[in-house]
Amino acid sequence: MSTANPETAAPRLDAARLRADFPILRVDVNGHPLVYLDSAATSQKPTAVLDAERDFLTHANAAVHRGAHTLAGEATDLFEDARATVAGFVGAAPEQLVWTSGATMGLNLVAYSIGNATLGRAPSRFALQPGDEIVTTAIEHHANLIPWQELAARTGAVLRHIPVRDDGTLDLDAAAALIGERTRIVAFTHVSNVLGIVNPVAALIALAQTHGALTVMDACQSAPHLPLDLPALGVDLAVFSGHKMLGPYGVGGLYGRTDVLEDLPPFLTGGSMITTVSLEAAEYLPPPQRFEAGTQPIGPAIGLAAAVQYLDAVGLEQIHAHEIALADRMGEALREIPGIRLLGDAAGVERVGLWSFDVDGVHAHDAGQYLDSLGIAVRVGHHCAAPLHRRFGMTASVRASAALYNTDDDIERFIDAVRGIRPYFGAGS
Amino acid sequence: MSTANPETAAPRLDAARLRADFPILRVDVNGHPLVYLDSAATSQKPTAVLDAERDFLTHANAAVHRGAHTLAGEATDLFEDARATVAGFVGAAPEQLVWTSGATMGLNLVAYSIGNATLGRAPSRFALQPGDEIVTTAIEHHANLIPWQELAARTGAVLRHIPVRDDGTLDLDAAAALIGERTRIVAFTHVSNVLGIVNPVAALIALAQTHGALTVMDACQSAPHLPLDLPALGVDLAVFSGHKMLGPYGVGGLYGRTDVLEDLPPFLTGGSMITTVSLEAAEYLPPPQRFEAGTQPIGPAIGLAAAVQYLDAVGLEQIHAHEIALADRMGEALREIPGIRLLGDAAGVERVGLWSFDVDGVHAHDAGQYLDSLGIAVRVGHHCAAPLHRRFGMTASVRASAALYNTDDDIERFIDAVRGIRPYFGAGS
Amino acid sequence: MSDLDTLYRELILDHSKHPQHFGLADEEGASATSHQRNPVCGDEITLRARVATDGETIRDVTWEGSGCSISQASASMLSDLMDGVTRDEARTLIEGFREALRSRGQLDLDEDVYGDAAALTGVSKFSARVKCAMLAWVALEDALVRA
Amino acid sequence: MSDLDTLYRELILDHSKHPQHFGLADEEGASATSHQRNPVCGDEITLRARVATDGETIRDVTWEGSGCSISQASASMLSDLMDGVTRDEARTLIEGFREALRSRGQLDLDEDVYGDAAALTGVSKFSARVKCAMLAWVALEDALVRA
Ligand SMILES: Cc1ncc(COP(=O)(O)O)c(C=O)c1O
Ligand SMILES: Cc1ncc(COP(=O)(O)O)c(C=O)c1O
Repeated sequence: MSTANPETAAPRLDAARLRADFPILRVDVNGHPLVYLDSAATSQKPTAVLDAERDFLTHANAAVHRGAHTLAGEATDLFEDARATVAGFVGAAPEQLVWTSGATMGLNLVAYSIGNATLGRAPSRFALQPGDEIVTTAIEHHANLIPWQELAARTGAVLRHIPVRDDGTLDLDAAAALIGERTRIVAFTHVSNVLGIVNPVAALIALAQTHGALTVMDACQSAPHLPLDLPALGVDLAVFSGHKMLGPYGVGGLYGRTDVLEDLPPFLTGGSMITTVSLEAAEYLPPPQRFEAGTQPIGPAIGLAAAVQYLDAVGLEQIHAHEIALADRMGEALREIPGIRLLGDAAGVERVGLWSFDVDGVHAHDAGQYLDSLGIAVRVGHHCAAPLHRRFGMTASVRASAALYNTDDDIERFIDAVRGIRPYFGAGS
Repeated sequence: MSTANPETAAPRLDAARLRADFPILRVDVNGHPLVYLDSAATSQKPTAVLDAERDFLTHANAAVHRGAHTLAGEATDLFEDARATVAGFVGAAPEQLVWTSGATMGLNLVAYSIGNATLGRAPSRFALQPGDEIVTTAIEHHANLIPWQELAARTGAVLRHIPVRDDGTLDLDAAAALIGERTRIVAFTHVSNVLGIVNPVAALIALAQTHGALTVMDACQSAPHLPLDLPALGVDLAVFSGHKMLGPYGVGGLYGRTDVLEDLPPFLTGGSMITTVSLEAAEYLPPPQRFEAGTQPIGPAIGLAAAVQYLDAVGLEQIHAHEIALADRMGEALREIPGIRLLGDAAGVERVGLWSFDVDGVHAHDAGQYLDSLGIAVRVGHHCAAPLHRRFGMTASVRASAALYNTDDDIERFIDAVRGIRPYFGAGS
Repeated sequence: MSDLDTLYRELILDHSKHPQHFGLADEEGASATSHQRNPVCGDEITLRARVATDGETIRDVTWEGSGCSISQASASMLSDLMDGVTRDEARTLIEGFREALRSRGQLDLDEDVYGDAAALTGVSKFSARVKCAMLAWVALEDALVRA
Repeated sequence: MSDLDTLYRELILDHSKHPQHFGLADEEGASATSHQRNPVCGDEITLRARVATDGETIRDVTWEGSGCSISQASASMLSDLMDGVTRDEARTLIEGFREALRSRGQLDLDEDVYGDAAALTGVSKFSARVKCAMLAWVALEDALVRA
């Protein structure tokens, strides 16, 4: 069975060559060369990213947007160039990109900003009324679930969930029934970090737009894996995390349509986001600065720009094709191993290079430990998606997630190792 | 005139030797070796910090607290060791240190958490009633002012300000009159980023404690310059920024007394801060994890630990003594240059190594530009303390701020350059 | 013995497959129950401890729950170990267990003191698994405060 | 000429010491006022533009405010330059000025077109100062929308 996807036509990249750019992939783990299949948790970082940040810190480091001195000017230019580069990576204009510390922060920013609009701090078309509805899905990462629960609790809005079918696909019929006149916000992930399926986000956006609802997309698991053009997609707001897309920790992006960002009140307050301040009150700058209180993650932002340049140089089409090939091979082999149950094994869907699965009779922690003893790094647990696991009758799963630097050989070693799990623990015997 | 200070007895460190650890200090700016006197905006970073982060990223990088694989275990250990190191640097236990993205974030965390307590999301002794009072000071950085303005506006609390005397010292008599039964929060900076004076924080804490008010201290400008023991000081909450204390961008710390952190509800929500999550609601972990939603700035945290180890190895007493000597020399020389007015030139106070000043007849931007043409980096503007500047009848000043790596020679070059400002612009002629 | 085998000793796999004292006893006398959960993986345990009429001696420890072999074996071994010890002894045992497990491979658990549970020594080298092994012990600590 | 001197040309220091069109004219006819502020340093400018009865020709530009020599000189030079030009011409001039200043030293301002204001070319190499030089020009742009 092969995953249906138009992009499979792109030529495959040479992962073995790319690996040379990632020093950590040369380490040995428990006496075996590392097979890193935990990129959905955090990606590894190429030398170009490490160098970009270090070059900045050793040659031009200074606080940005604040000083008149030469270093401050250079730093400001590099920082704003980084914004333009990262914005361009998702098809956006520089002023449509707000720096955040990561996707979790970006989603909280949106939820709290709407909360502030509601609490009358700044009259805005985004203010919620009690009984207004926020719609999310049953497959979200906690970061795209709990902020909405809290917003609903603070404002009296109602939170509803688009259900997921047994095969891991979102139930669009149910979505069409759920999204209606009372819907004010529709928040969904582009790609689930557990199922690896690319969701029908264009359809969700169309549904939301029919009812004038604001759309918020979690692009954490798509940004490093698929070509993205957020303005063309028509989504209102979207977030991603630097550390999952070859970039540093401590930085992420919030994309927003210009008119949407303009009408959202501030969230964090402090320096560099104001026009005037008296002891009694402050007035705020336009976006993106309005949302960037205090010293921004300057070094990490410059590192993230280098990361997306690296991704662009390899080519997102090529990366996607490569990862689909890896996913296809994994899926095919895992289906044949006795006692392995794949999550979200829907036919005919586009996916990224990750699979989560259950090993009959062996707890995920034990399975992961066994793989680790052979140098294979996977993630075990609920992957911050507890409701999704409960929906599929489990509390934890094993997840293998690939990236551009994983080779066919990595996948073969992984598959061989999975074959050994149940025998080691005497399961099914 | 010499600044009164008990610590002046500590032997002076060898700044010329330390400079070798800071690669950026070897760059030339406008044809002159850089004299970096903008450390209050952001400090430069020693090689040890850059190496610590890079070593981590090339040898042990993985998501923490989530994986069972070997790298994830190593990363978690390094990350928690970093927490213990940074907590220890301010005299605290590891579980009293919450990672943040910086001081601005730390102060917003506290203000929003109290807001959430007030809005009934989590019953807490910190809930505010309309008419309750929040007291801050007239000399705060916007980061320790606007979050309280916003909290007051959201909750109906009243914001009051401890005034500053003409010499830059806080008016403690007025503070004693202001802080009373209705006072619920007293927020103040340890050291002003404009005046450089070490505030009488023990007295403020004592006043607040008499009335059972929560104390929140901005330690941004003290953490890299003075020995700190926050539990001994008795403050309830305190914040600092990594990038101002030789560490990376994107990380900071919030210190909290154990009982205080325990009674504060969450602020940001998402992964890794929960015990159980259903589609409808979530339950939260104890501190510090309760306040650490999503992937933390792992690399930057490890870098910050290396930074405080560096500071500790040099010795905070030595650093303080060195910076006092630099400040004394600067103050002495600047007072004698015609047309220079120092801000906060109080006698007999403890201070750090910074001075802000006005140049009669020359705008701060122009003065800063002139200094920059001679390779001297200072900050110009209101330094995110607009109300303070207005209080002293100005909109902008020039600020020179020293750190452990500044030499006597840096200061002499700075002073010589300041002498040239007014002649260049033909001021006073 | 490979590193993996020092973690998954025979004894551990045995206990996890044949858990002792599994199934909660009726609540009678001075008994208290604690529910603990590992937030990362969702593993959970419910443990009940009964204290004898002397108010000091732990009479029986029963539990149920689901989780990895380490957490299951640890609960099983703990229940075996604690039958008949006093509150004070239990506290000391728990403290020593915690210390050894957090020692990152520096401290061993003495077999004479910890019985089968000494086989959990190897866990301390796997910091991600310490929480699994501790789950039942934290539950007992918590229950004893209220029993 | 040192870099500093390319920024602070004589002409700039002259204008900043003897600002032209300083002091707001009375509001009469089709005039509009704009207040702009540089949030970093608190510099501000209030600028008023009056449009002639033809609805197209800018009649006079007056201003007041405080700030660095670049912002003051720029306001002074702008006011000189804009007297008698049409709205369209003004928009084109402002756009060209913005482009040159943001060019990081790549584009020059033509003296034949920009008069004294061409002396501000050097600012484009000092990105932190671009906002200072733009302040009055943004104010005029804003005022013209409403005049
Ligand atoms: C006294 C003071 N408080 C708060 C801040 C804000 O710190 P950050 O911008 O790192 O969040 C600063 C630095 O700008 C400061 O000097
Ligand atoms: C789908 C998804 N959303 C959100 C997040 C949260 O990202 P971060 O932890 O970087 O804030 C993650 C990663 O953990 C994710 O996979």
